[in-house]
Amino acid sequence: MILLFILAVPLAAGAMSFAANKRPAMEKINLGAFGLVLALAGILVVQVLRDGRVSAWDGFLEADSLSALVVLLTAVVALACSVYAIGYFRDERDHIMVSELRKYYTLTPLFVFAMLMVAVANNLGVMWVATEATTLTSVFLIAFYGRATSLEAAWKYTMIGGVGLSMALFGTILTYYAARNVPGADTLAGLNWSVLARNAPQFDGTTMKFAFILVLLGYGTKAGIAPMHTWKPDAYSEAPVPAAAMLAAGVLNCALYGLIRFHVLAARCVGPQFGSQLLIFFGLLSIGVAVPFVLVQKSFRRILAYSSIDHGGIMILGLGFGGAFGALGMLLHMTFHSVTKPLLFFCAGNVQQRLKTDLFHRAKGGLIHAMPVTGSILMMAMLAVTGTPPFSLFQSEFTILRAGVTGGHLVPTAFCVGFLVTIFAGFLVHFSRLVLGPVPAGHGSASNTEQEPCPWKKYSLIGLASIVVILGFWLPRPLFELIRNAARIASGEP
Amino acid sequence: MIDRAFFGGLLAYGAGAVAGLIAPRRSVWPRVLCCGLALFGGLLELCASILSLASGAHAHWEIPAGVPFLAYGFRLDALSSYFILILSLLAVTISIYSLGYLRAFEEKKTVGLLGFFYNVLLASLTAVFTASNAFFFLIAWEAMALSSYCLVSFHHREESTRSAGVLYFVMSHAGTGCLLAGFLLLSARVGSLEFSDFASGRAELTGPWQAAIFLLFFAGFGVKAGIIPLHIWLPEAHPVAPSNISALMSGIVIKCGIYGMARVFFEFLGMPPLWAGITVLIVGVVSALLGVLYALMEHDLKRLLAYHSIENIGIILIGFGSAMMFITLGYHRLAALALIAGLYHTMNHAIFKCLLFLGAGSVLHGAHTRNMEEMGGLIGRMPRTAFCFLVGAIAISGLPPLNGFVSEWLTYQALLAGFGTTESLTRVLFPVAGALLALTAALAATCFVKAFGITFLALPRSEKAERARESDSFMVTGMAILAVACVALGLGATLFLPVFDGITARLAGAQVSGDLIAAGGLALSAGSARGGTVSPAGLAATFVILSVIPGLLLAVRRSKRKRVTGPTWDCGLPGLTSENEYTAFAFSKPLRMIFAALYQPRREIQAEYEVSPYYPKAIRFDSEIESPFEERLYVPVQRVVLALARRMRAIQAGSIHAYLAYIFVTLIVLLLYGVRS
Amino acid sequence: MTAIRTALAAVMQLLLFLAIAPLVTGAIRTMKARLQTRRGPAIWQPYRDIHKLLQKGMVIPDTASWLFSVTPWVVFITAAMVGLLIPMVATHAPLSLFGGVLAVVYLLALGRFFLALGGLDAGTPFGGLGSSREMTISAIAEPAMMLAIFTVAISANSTNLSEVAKSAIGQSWRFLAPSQMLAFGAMFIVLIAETGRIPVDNPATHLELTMIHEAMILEYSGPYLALIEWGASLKQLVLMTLLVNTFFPFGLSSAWTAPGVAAGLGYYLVKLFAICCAVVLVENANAKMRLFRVPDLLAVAFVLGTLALISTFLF
Amino acid sequence: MITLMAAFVLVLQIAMVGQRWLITNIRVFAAQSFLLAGIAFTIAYFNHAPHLYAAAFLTVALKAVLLPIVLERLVRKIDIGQEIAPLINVPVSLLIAGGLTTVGYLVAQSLHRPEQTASRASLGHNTLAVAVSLFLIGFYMMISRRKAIMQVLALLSLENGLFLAAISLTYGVPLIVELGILFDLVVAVMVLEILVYRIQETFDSMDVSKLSRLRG
Repeated sequence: MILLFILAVPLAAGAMSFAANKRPAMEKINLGAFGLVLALAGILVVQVLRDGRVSAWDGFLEADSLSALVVLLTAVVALACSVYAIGYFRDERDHIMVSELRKYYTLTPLFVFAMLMVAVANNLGVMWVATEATTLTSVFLIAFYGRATSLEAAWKYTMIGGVGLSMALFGTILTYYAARNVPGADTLAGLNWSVLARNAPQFDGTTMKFAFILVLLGYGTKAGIAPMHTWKPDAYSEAPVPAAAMLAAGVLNCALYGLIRFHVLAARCVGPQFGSQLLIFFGLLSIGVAVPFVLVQKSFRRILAYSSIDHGGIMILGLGFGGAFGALGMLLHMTFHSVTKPLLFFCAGNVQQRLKTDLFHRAKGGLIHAMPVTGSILMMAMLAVTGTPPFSLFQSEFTILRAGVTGGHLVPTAFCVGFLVTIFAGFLVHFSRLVLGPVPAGHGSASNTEQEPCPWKKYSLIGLASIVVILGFWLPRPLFELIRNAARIASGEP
Repeated sequence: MIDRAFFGGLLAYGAGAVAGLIAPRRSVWPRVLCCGLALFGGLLELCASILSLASGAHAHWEIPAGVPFLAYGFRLDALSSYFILILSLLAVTISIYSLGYLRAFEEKKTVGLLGFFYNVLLASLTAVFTASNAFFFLIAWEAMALSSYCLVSFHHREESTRSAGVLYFVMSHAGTGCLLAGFLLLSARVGSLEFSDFASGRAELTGPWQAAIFLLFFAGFGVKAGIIPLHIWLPEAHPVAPSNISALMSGIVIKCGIYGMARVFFEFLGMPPLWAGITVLIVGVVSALLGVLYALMEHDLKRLLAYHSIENIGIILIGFGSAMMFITLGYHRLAALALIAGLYHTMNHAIFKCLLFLGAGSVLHGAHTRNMEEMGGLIGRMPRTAFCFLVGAIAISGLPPLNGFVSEWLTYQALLAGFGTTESLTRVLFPVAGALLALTAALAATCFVKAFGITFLALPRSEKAERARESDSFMVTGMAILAVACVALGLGATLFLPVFDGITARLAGAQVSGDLIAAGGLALSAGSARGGTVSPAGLAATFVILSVIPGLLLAVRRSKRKRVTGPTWDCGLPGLTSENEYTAFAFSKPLRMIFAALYQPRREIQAEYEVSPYYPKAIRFDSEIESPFEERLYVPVQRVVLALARRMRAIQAGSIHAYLAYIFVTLIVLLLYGVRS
Repeated sequence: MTAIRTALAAVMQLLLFLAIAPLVTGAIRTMKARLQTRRGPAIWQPYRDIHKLLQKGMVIPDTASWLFSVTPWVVFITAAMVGLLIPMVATHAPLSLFGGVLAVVYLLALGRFFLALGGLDAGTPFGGLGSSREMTISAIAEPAMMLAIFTVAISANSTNLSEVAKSAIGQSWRFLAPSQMLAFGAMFIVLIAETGRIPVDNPATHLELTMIHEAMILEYSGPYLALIEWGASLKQLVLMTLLVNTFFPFGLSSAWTAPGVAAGLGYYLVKLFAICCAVVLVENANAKMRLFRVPDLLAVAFVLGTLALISTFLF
Repeated sequence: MITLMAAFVLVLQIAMVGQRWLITNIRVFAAQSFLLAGIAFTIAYFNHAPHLYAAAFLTVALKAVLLPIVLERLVRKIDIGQEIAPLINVPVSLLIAGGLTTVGYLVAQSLHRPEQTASRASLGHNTLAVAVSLFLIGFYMMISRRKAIMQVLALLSLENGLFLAAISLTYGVPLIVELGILFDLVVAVMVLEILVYRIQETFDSMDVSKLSRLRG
């Protein structure tokens, strides 16, 4: 029941803001809708914690701890983004007309709906459809500004995404084929994950291997795993900041969610070994690919994209390491990343809106004097996202690396540590140059004060920042319980 | 009791941090509250450490962290308490000093921020020294690095400061990476993150694992300690920080590396291989020698002091290295002696280096320059500062009867005894190390004759120095306490030694303070009274007694003698001016010539003259020495990495066809892989 | 009881040192002059100088600080203290409990430290020049000295000079061992360098470009100068004593008894005379080196020291 | 019978690779989709899988009729040159297509399960090979084609491969999923059409290799 509500609310919101024709109305609708979604997600989490799984329509929609976690994270990200979006677009009042805004405020709820659908759909086919839907709903968010570059980004996003998803579909079909011997396979429930997971051991091994390969590439494309990552920097730097944040923190989770589901099936069918080595390889590759681009990066929007490629890599590395800590570390990482990355995007957005550029060398530095709040939070978020203690991402990375060493994957772990240090160096060099320094010539000591006209941006900033700081020292018990149960599912425990 | 004091101290630091954030800007409150609370916290920590050292009790506390299986654990054993003792001593004095020093910062609104990070740094240092599991240790370690980074880049308006800060933080983070890897290996071997389990599980640590772990930790802690060749950040980062922070960093932050080495090498590593000890010893000698040689070439007072930190870390490592070798060779009492030498020097260096940096700070505060060539004659203008600095200079030069002498003496004794521990040729290592240590000490004395003489003596070389004023009583008090500590730790060495029993018992498996104290506490002995004794107190007493003789000599017919002050002989020139004075640069000239092979000095002289080259109108003289590690090691590596990175950018050239091709190829390859398997 | 004996011994040895020190300086000067077929000053000249200087008033440079006045005290007293740490006429140095050979080295270093500061304090270029050179040379002389000392200390396995002397006496003719000879060579070079003798420094010169020790004390006059001069000769004597009594510990009386001391004193003076002769010969045989040749000489000393060390267990 | 049709489908796909004219390409695609529908009908008939009829019908309606019309309209609206001008010239492309077909057969080989009854096996095996080949060749065409619209077409033919796989291997995934997939497909094409149109008017060209401003 709750699941239906969760899905219905954003749909309705989308419809309403399509009908609405005033900016404040649309803002209110979105804000209210996402607030409601978050509340419902909270309830869902409570129910899941209480009795394991919640399902509707005889198992067509089903939410276990893993889905609940993803739903929760999506809801948080969506709310934060909608809060920020208000401020963001109000500051662009002068060159954005209401019709375009309607496009944004209509597509965003649909986008969120698709993401939630991915999480709660039990049928792998439906999950695929929902994933495709996330692409389709977000294309026009990326092409929002209608610049040549944003069209380019959108095109690449659609093409690469389309190919990736067709691979994912192929994988799904093969999975179905691999499961054909299972009694009752050719009914609708035949593609239900809960059913498949139960019978996975009887699947046809070879087919499952191919299926996993294709799915890995397919959902990996959505998650932006190297070498399928190429659409990310373009999309993230062209989309409006809130949308970009949602792509980085929302879609990533959904794609990885899909990957986890199939990994469990493959692991139960052909043993974890096969999947693990692929995951480790691609995870390491993604982290490694991020390194050079972070080191010599010109734009502080694109560098965020590479950071999320890097984090996607870390997560599937954790999934690949497996063991007691691997999946747990991965999901912890997913949680912490989902609150940290949007914060970074928001700061970058403020800076870009103020300086009218996203290039490091154009921004003369000394940001801390011009915009103290954003500047300091940006520095903090930068440190947090590079996994610097005492911020929470360090805990998850530590867990993942520990899983690697305990699993005997010494070489990958060593490489991972090396890459992470280098990435940190790149980030520190770039952002310290951006934030610190003398007062730039542009704004003297006279205007040496915070100039962020719209308070909403500050709300989202400070709210998320405080969450990040708190998570660094204290993780609420129930949340950890949820994550641990989710990790049990992800690590394939029956 | 102990825990109350301990956590009370931590809370005080925390309160200080908060106060720094919320106290009204541009008022006295941030300064007073931050420094006051830090002072209070320091006092509490001092009590805690003294209590636990006295009782020998091992206190242990756990606080559940964010993720349940990663806990914040504190453990206060002998070693931790010893370092807490050092830390809190410095915290107290520096806080007193800062009360005066930060007054100059008050018109800037950022003094609160400084106070915030200062308190955070103190708290995280406390945590580093007391962390009881790898996870919390890393957290505290990086928090320490982070806060010190923020403090280093406090004057971030200067480009030099920013780059120094970044260099520091990047290298420190790389070090942390090594530590992370090392701890992960340990935990994989032992199956836990608890230090206690590391210590108990050290037996099965052998072969390549042990080697890898040793190297990782040596690199990781070495970066922080500033051993050569991982030192390049140190002379950049320490000078640019506000002086009270420089004092804290050179005094105790780099000691975190030493603490870590003591912890890991002697407690977790089991029986270290002989080459490990040799490595540490050699690195120590090299660091000591090169550190002091580069210090000699510096004319920036704070950079000079920073290089001396490298030197003293080297001396400490000489002690540690030989201790490791002794453990391997099975001489536990000798190991204890060497370990004591190293640890004692750790404390002494913390104290006199802090004293010297505070002195430099008050010179900077008075004369507004760090360049020694612009100073001079300050002894008349800031006599108290000068006196304290002199004490520090004597102590760091290892001259009797101050504390530096005691620890160096112990080091010599350990090295001498080491000669008998093995038959192989490695035995030569010990005396040669001793000889080079002697060279180091002598060069250090030279360097501080320069530092003190040029800075404080003779005529002021600039009107900045002319207008210098003595610092206020807070700053002087801070320095005075440390000066007293230098003397006390020198004269009262025998009273202090028993402190080490708890540590050496755990780390080296022997308690030797009994043997080290001879003649009823009057003298210090090297293991046995035969082996040689020294008594700083006795020497000091003798000095006082003997001063009767010159007293008498000067007393005879004093009435007839007149004592006039006249102008210094100026070679017949019209009056002696500061141009005539010997400069710091000239002072170190002979050594620059002698060690030219090392310095590779480059000089250029441009003379402008009208009639004949023998009567130049103006002469420009430039000279610079090479800094080999930057130019030969780090810069090339960085260049290569960045070049590679730029080449890699071709991957993302913007062509969608290429992007699709990547996926396509991957797909084909994986499909074939699937076919094969 | 023993304390009183020790105190007496200390006083006695101190007086002996104070008494003999100028004599040695004088003797060396005279012998040198004779070798150069000059009449030279009388052997008592140093005493007269000191007495005269003590009578005179003194001029303190107006640029100088209190350090300027402290320096002579420190120089004199450290030298005197060192005298109490090394065996002179008896194997047991009165204050050997207070420090061994390391203490000797570092006390001399303390004196040098202050002397160099005193040289800088006046603010004259010569002072700085002197301090810089003095510190440099002594610094690079240090390792050779240490190696030599270690050689001795290792074979006696003690850094306590009384112990060293005892063990040396125990095994007479030990000084013929190669290690001892090499170490002696090293020590002798160091002695030359430390006491500022030709070829390293020329105590007789006052030519700006070649001065080292003299340059530092250029501004001193009157009683302070007397203290410094006396201190310098004390230091020289002390170093010589160290040399002779560690390497050739003949006739050191095993206890502080009147006959023993008398005999010891006799032996001591003979040995002292020998070493003075050696110094004189060296001074006459060589010309003063350029400053930047000195390191080569000390490098030789260092090599000798190392060889000595290695030969302790190779032979 | 089915194998034969599948073979034809493959031939058509390779023809698309060799084909230079845009409109023709669209028509070839229509034909291919039609054949697929035929296959679907046959399977439905022989194996009594009723819900496949619906799938087949939908295929005809959408892929064989609707999409080609939409695309042709688009081509007419922005009257671009008919020439395709691929990045890689035709002979090489054909060779590559051949290679990809072999890859397809390799994959099908390793999926081949002897223990199943002959008809299903042969059907599964061969048609699967064709399906994989279709997929790969379609993918390859996306890489080798310059024009945005051709990439769309290639994507669609790639989807055809999927459809073939779906029906031949598993007699169609559950109908509702099928519906969802097709629906998605249509939406995708609409979206792409809009994009293509806007690209055309922004860059006044459809050469996507000109879309290369975002680098690094």
